[in-house]
Amino acid sequence: MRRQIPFALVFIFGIFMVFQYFVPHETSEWAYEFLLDWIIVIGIFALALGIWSLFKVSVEKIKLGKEGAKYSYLTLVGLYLMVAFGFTQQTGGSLGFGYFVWIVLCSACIVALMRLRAVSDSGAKRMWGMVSLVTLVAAVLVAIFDDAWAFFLYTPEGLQNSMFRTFFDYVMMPILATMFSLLAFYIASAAYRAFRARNVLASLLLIAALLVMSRFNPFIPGAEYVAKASNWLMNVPNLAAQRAIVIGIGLGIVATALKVILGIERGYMGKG
Amino acid sequence: MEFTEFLWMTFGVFVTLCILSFLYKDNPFYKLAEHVVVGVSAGYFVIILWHNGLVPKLFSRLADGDWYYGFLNSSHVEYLIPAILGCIMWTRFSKDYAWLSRWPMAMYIGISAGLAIPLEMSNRVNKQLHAMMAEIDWANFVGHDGFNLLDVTSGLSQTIVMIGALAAIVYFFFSKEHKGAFGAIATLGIWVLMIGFGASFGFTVMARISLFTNRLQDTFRWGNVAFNTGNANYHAGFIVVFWGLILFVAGYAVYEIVTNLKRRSSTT
Amino acid sequence: MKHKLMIGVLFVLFGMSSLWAQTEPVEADSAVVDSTELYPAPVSHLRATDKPNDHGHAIVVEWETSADDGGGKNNVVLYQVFRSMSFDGPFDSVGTAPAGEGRFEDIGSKDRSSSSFIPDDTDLFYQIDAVTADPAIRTPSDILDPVQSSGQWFNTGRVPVLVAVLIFGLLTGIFVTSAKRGRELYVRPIGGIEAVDDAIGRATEMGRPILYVLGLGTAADVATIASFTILSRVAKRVAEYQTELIVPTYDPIVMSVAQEVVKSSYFDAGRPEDYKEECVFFVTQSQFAYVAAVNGIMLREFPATNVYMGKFYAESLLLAETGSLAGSIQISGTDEIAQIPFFIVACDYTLIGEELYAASAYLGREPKLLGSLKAQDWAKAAVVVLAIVGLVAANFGWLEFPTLFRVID
Amino acid sequence: MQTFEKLMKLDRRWVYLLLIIVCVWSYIADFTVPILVEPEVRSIHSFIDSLPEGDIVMIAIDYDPNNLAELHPMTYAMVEHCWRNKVKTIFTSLSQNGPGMCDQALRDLTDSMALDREYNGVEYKGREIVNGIDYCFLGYKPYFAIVILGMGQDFRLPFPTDYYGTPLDSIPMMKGVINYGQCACVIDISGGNITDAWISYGQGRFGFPLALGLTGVMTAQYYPYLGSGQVFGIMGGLLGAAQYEELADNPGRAKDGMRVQLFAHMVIILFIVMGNVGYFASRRRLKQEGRA
Repeated sequence: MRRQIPFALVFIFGIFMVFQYFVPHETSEWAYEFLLDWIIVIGIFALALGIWSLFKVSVEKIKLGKEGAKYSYLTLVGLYLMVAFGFTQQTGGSLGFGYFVWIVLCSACIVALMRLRAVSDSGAKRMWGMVSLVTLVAAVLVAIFDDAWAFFLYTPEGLQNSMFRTFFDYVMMPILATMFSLLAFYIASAAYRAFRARNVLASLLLIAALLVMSRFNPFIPGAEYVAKASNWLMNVPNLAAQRAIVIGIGLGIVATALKVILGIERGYMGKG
Repeated sequence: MEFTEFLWMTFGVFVTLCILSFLYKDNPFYKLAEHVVVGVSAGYFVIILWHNGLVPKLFSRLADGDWYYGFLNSSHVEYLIPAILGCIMWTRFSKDYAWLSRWPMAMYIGISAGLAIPLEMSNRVNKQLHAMMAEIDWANFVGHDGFNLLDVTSGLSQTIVMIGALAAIVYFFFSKEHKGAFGAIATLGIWVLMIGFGASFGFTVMARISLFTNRLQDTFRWGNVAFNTGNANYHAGFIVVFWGLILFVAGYAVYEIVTNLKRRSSTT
Repeated sequence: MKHKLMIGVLFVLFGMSSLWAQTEPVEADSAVVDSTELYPAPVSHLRATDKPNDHGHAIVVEWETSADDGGGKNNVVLYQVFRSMSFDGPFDSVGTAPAGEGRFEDIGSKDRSSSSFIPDDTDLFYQIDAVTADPAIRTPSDILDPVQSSGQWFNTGRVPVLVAVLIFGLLTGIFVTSAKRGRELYVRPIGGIEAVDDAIGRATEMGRPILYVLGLGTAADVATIASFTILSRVAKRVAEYQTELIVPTYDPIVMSVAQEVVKSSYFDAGRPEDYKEECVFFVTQSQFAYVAAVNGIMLREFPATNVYMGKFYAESLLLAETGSLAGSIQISGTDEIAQIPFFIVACDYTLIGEELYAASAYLGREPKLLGSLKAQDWAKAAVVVLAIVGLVAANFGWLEFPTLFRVID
Repeated sequence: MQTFEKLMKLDRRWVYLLLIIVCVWSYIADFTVPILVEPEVRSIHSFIDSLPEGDIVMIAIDYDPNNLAELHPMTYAMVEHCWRNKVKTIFTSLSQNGPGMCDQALRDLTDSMALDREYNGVEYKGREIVNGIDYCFLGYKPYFAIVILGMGQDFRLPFPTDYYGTPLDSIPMMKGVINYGQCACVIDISGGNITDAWISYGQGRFGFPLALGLTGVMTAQYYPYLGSGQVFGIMGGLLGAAQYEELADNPGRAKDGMRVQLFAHMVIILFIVMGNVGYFASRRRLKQEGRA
């Protein structure tokens, strides 16, 4: 029974959504929007599970003394900082000393909590328990008595918090943009490693790529025709390939979704 | 530019170098940047999803009512359902009731699978099929201005697109052996696919190189700030921080190389 | 959201009024001109109907353009459409159409509190002005008979989709039942899928883990759902071989489902005690931070095999190159067309597009799943045949045939 | 023979190192690379080059800051080319953030026009560019399709005053300039769907010569209009901008960017060729050994 109910739910909701597509009436549209909101809300609620998993895995790493385990503290403190900034904003005066103390106390509390779960002997457990409790109480007291800033849970004031923006602009963005820019190098090394004329298929891949890559290279003889030819490759064989793949994928998606709704494929719920 | 802002900017350049050092090998600096960004970005998305997702989709819809003895007097009472389903997801924290969390997950998957069927059939199959039933430009079959094989819009090119696409579809047949005439068409299909992939790869290189150029730009801008004594807010600290970072990075590089050489000489 | 809409509407209205407010009448040099000569002819054959295939709250107004639009005095610049709830007005401007066009869709909001709300099942009156370069010089049309908007219960523009879905569902049903009855089905070998078993064996021999990446899709993407089914097969083998499995995820729902999948697979393999929940974990919802973490895992845990199945974007090459640096065997599959070339170049085996969706049937080898592959093939055959027939029809002037397949949104 | 195998199995870090060096060097170094010019860009350049002094070109700046990197260089090169040839320009902006882009370009360009320069071997004396005599900036109005149609009747209809609030009738260069009829051509530089409106409502209805400047990804889908003669030239992305800079002998940001691109691409091609040379050489050796 426990195993059957989920499949029944998949069937009911799936069939409903299929036929909803063909009904433009307001009622059907309302149901559509409502169900999409479900998905969003369930997804956000599940975020708590994700954060808990992140915490547990970090603690596990520390417990096992894995390589680079110490860095896990940074992850959790970074997470806390961003959330704290995103929910607070200064209300008067400046974000001064009290805010700073509160941030440090809370960070210390998180580190202590991680230690608490990672250590195994009872003496150390007691000690870290005490540390986390003391820092927590102190942080709460600071939060209550410092009126230079306040929490904003239901209004997005926190998004304007200067520290939130600074962390976004100078910590998150440079790292993410650089991570993205590593592609400039990886595309080069992948091309070097894999573009070998081993067989017909590999040669076709190689020649097409080389031709397109030299489309604006003035040092190549017949450069004008190379440019024209690469333009042709992009607009003719590439278009044909895309069209075929799109149709195939479309049928694949419909088939998979159909199998899921009809209960033919149950691997996604672990009945493979 | 304020000194604190310059410090933050320097930190940005520092983490840029941290990530780039991954090209050489995994190292403590990369680990530092990696762990920081995982935490910070996770926190960032918690905030974004809260303020832009949960608040408008749920809280503000329920906020127009009050609770009377367990009865919510709101114009959107039905939004309690997703909230309850979301809470059911949290049964995963417990071992005994975790099975309950399969219900919202099943609804999630049912809704998305049901949504996909007609939508993908329409967008990927029906519309592409209709696009393939186009009239071929017979008047300009071999090119618009005389014979030109590389003319993208000539009738010949349109025909090649058509034949290539059909051959590539044939390649994807699963339940028929690729033999004989069928096999020949399938081979043509995989050739078209490979040429298309090669062209697409070659075309992307440019965009990827400019990603790196953009990072260079940011880094050089930072260097310019440090040396620009003409700047009204110029601070002597700028140059100290600049050389500090350069020395720090250079020092680590030398240390790495020396230990590497030592290790190599000890193993041989 | 409501506010945004309101602001948008206000903005549009404001923009429109400013467009015309600044247009002061051009002073004619010759002092006395008979102004009646300047006025354009009104539009004719005005008709309004409920917009078909919609949720209501919308009217289509059509007319024949003024005689002075593209001919005659040729001074019409645009048509302004007015709507009122009663014959006597007041009439509100609801939009404009450029000269040369004889059709306007008055699409209102379904939100009662919005300023652009159009009520259903209520009489609406329309009037069209032919407007010249000088907005003061315009000729209104007669007021049109009342028209009502309403919502429909079936979208006729989507009939081709319905037919396609029903036929495809029928095909699937037929082939699945015939496969269940035990009809043997041939499937051609796909390299990437056959490599999965070897790769798990290799990991066991080397005593190194298997990394399974579900991609950046959410559980709402069918590619991710297909990836779950592949994961269930992989996890079952992994449990049998007693190898370690690492599944870093990008989305918490994907994480929860993947945990269920892996747990049940261990259960099915008869080794529930070996399952550790930590093997499926959440990283972050930021694309490149996720990549940074997964790349770190690759160079620290040295997985013997990396499997990438699902939705991948620009990170595909970052993952695959680092994986090859770590010396792992790599198997990938995605339906993101732009990323397939990178996987082909950097991975040992790649499932191209549709093959990703076929993979679970191949791995499971269950007859009913193979039956659905057969249905997919028949659908593809139909596409090929219809495309050829349609092409011939289009080139020989039988244009009704291609329109049978047109989807009107 | 050993060397060939080394060519094949080079540590990828050498690829990275060489690529970094080449990118940084070509980014810092100040030199120009030859640019291959395609006919669809050359036709735009020669059209403007052939215009007599005092003719008017209309340039539509229809892009937002997110397409600035690709499209700004086109504007700079083309406008400067016009002004050096004493061709007057009318600017419009039909995308919401376009006026900011246009304003910035105008300020930079009037500065650079004040200096003496030599382009294609011809000396151009620096001169002051005067708003209202050399150019006129009409500004932004919403509903681009209707604005394009309106301008076909009279510029004063959608734009009674210019961007700065001066009535069009009191602007010297607009004397006798009623609509597209008095413009030699229209050039639309755009990163979005406004291009379609220029083609169908503008060119289609009023028949003026139209040329397009587009982002790299958009370019392919507009080639059919080149074939059908609806547009007389297309500049695509950074590549197209660099070609115009090359033709106008006015190296700017696009050519700087292309310098990095060209050398980075050449490094990658070099490594691919190296790998294949190594591969074939070692395969031949294996075959020979097998025979022996």
